[in-house]
Amino acid sequence: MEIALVLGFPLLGGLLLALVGHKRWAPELNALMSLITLVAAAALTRRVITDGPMTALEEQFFVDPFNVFLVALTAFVGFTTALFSRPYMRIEEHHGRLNAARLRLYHSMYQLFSFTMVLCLLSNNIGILWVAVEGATLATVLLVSLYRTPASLEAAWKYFILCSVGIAQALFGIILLYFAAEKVIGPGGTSLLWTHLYAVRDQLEPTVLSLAFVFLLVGFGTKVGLVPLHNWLPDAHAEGPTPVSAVLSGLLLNVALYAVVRSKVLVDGALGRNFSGGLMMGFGLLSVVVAAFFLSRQKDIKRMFAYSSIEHMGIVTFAFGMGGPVAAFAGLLHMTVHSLTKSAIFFTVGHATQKTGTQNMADIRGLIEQSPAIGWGLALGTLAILGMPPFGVFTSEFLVLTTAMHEHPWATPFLLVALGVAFAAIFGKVQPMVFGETNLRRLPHAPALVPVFVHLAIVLMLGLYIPPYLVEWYRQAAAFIG
Amino acid sequence: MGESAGVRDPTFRLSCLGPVGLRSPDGAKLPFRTRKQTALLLFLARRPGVSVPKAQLLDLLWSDDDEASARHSLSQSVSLMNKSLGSEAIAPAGTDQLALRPGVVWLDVTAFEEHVKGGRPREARHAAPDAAGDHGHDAGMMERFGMAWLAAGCFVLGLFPTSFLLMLNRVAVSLTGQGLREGAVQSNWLWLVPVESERASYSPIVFLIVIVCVTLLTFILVRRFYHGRLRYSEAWGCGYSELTARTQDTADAFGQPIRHIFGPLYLMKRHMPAADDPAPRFSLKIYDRHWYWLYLPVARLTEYASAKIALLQQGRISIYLLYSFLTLIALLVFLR
Amino acid sequence: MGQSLSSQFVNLLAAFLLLLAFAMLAQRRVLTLIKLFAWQGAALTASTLIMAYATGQRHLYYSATLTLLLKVILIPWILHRLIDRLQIRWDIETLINIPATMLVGIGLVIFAFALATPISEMASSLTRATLGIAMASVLLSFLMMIVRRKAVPQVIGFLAMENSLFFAATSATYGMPLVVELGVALDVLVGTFIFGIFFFHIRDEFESLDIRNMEKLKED
Amino acid sequence: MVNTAAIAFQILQSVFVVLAAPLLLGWANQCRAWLQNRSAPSILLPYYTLAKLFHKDAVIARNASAVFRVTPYVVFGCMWLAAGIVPVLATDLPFAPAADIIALVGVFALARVFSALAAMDIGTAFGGLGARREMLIGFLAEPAMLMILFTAAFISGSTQLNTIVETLSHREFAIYPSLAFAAIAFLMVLLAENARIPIDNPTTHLELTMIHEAMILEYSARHLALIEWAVAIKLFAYMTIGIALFVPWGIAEAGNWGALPLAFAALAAKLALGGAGLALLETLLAKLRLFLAPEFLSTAFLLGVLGMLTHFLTRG
Repeated sequence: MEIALVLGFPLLGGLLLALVGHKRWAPELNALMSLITLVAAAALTRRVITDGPMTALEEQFFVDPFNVFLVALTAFVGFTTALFSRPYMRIEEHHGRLNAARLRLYHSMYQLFSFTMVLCLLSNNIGILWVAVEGATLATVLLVSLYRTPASLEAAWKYFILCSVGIAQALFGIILLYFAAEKVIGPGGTSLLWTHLYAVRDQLEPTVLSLAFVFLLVGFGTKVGLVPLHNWLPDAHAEGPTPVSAVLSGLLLNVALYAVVRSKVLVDGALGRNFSGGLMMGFGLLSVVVAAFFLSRQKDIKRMFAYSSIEHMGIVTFAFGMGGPVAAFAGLLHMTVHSLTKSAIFFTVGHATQKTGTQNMADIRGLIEQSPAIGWGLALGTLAILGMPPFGVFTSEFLVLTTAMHEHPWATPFLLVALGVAFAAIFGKVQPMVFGETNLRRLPHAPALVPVFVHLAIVLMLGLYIPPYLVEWYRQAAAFIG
Repeated sequence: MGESAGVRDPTFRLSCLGPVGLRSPDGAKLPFRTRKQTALLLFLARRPGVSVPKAQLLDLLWSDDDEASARHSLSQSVSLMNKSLGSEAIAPAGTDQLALRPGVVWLDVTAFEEHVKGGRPREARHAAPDAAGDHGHDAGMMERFGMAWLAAGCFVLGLFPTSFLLMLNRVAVSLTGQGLREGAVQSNWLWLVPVESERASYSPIVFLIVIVCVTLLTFILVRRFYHGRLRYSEAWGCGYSELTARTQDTADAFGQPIRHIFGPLYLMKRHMPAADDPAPRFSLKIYDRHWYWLYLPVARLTEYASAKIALLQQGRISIYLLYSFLTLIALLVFLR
Repeated sequence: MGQSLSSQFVNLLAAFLLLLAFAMLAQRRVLTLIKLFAWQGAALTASTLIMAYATGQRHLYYSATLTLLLKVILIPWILHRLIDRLQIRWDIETLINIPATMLVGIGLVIFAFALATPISEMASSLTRATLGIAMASVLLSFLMMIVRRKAVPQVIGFLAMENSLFFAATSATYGMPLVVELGVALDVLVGTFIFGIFFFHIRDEFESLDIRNMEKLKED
Repeated sequence: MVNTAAIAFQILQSVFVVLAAPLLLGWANQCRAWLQNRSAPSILLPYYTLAKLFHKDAVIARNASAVFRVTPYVVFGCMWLAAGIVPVLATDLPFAPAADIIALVGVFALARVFSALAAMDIGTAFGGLGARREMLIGFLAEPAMLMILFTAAFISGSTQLNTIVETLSHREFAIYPSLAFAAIAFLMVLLAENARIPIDNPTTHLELTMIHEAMILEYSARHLALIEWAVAIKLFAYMTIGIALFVPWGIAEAGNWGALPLAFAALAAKLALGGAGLALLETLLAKLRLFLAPEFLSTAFLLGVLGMLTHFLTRG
């Protein structure tokens, strides 16, 4: 029931917003739909917490602690982003960068995007998951190219080609998976269902599965933005509208990673040895280090934070690659805090860029004087994403580091160096933007900064105290993964 | 008056900022026979017209000779001086005293002081806290609080170290499984006994109390046996009375001797003004050596690395596709 | 007996697909490229039908029809319309010259076969070699996407890759569940439309569909 | 262990030290005068000076703050406390456990800090100059002092001055090379800490050379008297520390009245020698330039470390 609501409302919203066109109240409707989705997701979460995992619609959908927490997160960030994009898009319109048609496209695509996200997470069928991921790509491609500037078109084109090709590899992986599963389960729909696959995972053919995992990793890894498959990510983040950057970083990457992790669990079960874990650790580490060194050269603020997303995804991938309950726990926590923090940062960045009319960091100065809320938001968000205690990012990174130190000591120097370089780079660039002299003009619409501080507050809370049920929930998910 | 003396001719020009030297009115350099002679002339030239007791001079310059020989050498050098400076430049004044006739010798130090005094109005402005051009202000309430509560924390920790130590001990035990020795258990809030009382013990409270008591006792005794009479006056300052913003002591100045010792550890660029510099300025720049041989290399290394890594992102979609392609192939090869 | 016959047919078609892939890799003219793509679709349909007939799985018929409609008729037609509207009849320049590409392609095929043999050994379905061939043609299409300089051929390469995947799905296994195939087909269709829209935008912005124009976004 | 007799001893010793300190100073000056064949002042001269100063009216600068006025009392108090800790006449004083040698060094440091603050309080050039020089000497002398004390502490296995003295005095005579090193180092530190030649010259007021005098330039009358007295006590305390560390024989047990006269005699003899020795040194040595002081003190530090090392070596 809740599943139907969670899936139905974004879809409905998307169609509705596409049909009615851009009315004055379209942003509100957008936010409202997201709100309903959030409420439904909350209900679903409660349900799962009380009743435990469940499946629905002859097992086409299923919910377990792992994906329900991502669903809740997705719904939440989706809602806050909708709130943020309300004034943001109005201001863009006011600046004449967008017209009614584009806004119509934006709103409907926004809803469809969140629909695909939720579908990915809830679907029990790998094929459907693939379809949803591809759908998400299509939706976001349109969103990225919303401004129709040469730059945005180029970014969207790269995003489209790279991700479609990557996803195609993933499809091949899925076919191989199906090929292997067929032997055990027999032909028919059920042999693509996660639940059934898990049930028989130790009977699946190892060679096929390892091959399949390579394809799946390359495929979904492209969407996660793992180096060296990451090249689309900075462009897409930098050139799309900021709310899109926020959801890309906050949701899409998580969901892609979710797919990778699910396949990892499956393959590990089949192979016995930690083949997939090694691959993921390698990719994660590479991403962390490379992204960290990219950071120090950035001039465009959104681009910089895009690279930071790569870095953090690398950390999470590394954590899941290490496996074990603690690492998995850390990975889940880091997923949560990263998507909250990063989207919060993008909110503030969005308004900052609107104020200054540029994304060039050299031209953004003295935010804290002009609009203390934005300035503080950016400063705190940056500190949080850099893993300053007491924010939640610190907790998760600390867990990851300690586990790595304990189980894979060779990896810790790389992680530490990368984190250090990232810190120096980002902090050195953000500090003058927040402080320093400036002369800025007022925005035509009051910026929406409540989401920023809500996010940061939650991240802070997670850093100081994780509610027991949340812990329990992470534990179950971690137990399932590790 | 040094200035006026400077312009009036004929005067001998004596300079002691930089190398000490004496020039006759026509600019010829006059040699000093002995260093004591130099000292004597400088001493007198510093206070022209002031009659100085010979005893003081003797004590200053010939303190380790006996009376007679000292007096003899003094008179000798005075006469030598007068030879070069013209007769009666240094004349006996009053009972057993000497004085240098004003306007005979122009001393650069005196002239410099005149310049400084000439700038007095500005000095006064500097000195006045509320005047314009004075940006310094005392620490605000919050700043003081910030410092105060830290200080208070140190104080409390110092007074009751044992309680904190025992707390920490628990942590140590929980981590390493071994904490303080048995003897330490004797230590309570009053006594700090790290090992055992024969080895070492310390009681901050008693310590503080005793110091305070003794101090008070001293105070009371002094008041009791003597008196508390007190008079206020200008700071004596060993004759130096210019208490202005210019003369304030800076932390930099305070650290100077220590800095001098550890000088090699720092990179110090000192600029000394020349003796005849019209606008003399002293400047000292201190750099951190580590900055150059530790931090900058690291920064450059990072820059280099990121420059190399940036080659990954050259904007050509074919190349990007190639990356994913090669990754795929590499993984498949690795798989086999 | 019929099984073996049909399996021979399927293997034949597989070989044909591989040939087509090479042809596309070598092809210089856009229109021919589209024709080849349509042919690929046709071969796919045929093999699907044979599989359906051989295994008697109903949903394979659906997917065959789907393939026919989508990949033999609709998408080629769309592409034709596009290049008519965009007036792009030029020859395709490649980044690497054709023979070199071919050599690389052959290497890929060998690699793919080597990779697929152990799996094909255990393939219970009546088509052993097909998996390797499918993988080979996937890699070939990938290669094609890499070496093409214009937007349209890249997209065709992507669609060809999709075809190979379909072939893998239908021949190596008994076809994916129908719902999945529908979803994939939908994605491909929508994707093609979006690609079409993009062609116009790109043409408007860059006065050409040469993707070499789109190298502004990079680290400097 | 805390009984009335012991407490009596404690009080007795403290008072005795405070009263006797100027005598030592006078004696040292007298010896120096003799050695420099000048006509020697009375040995009681310091007392006269103190009395004279106490009777005068204190004059302090208008901009002097409370720190300036409190300092003399604090400094005096610190020195008095030190006099209470060091086992001059007797060991096992009831107050001794409250502070070991490290705390003792701390007391001297406290006094130094206060006098430096007071020196800078007025804001005259000489105050600051004196303060920074004093601090320079202090931060060089303290580690050396600690090294010396640790050497002794290692031998007796305790940082309690009492225990040290007992172990050193109540065992059969033995040569400690480590103690020899420590003794020389201690001598150097003593000279430096008490503003004696070659580090500082207590008798002159030459701008360029003076350290301690520069700090107390602004003081007069009873404040000055207290400081001078404190200086005397400091010298006395250092002397007695030296005695306690290196020639502790003949010291009495707290509460043991019988041993007291002997202890007195021994102490008087040792101090007389010490004062004479100090005078001799001051006559022989020449005042060092300020920036040679670090070399002097680092030598002391080096010797202290050497002492400790030799202790470990000889102990095997």
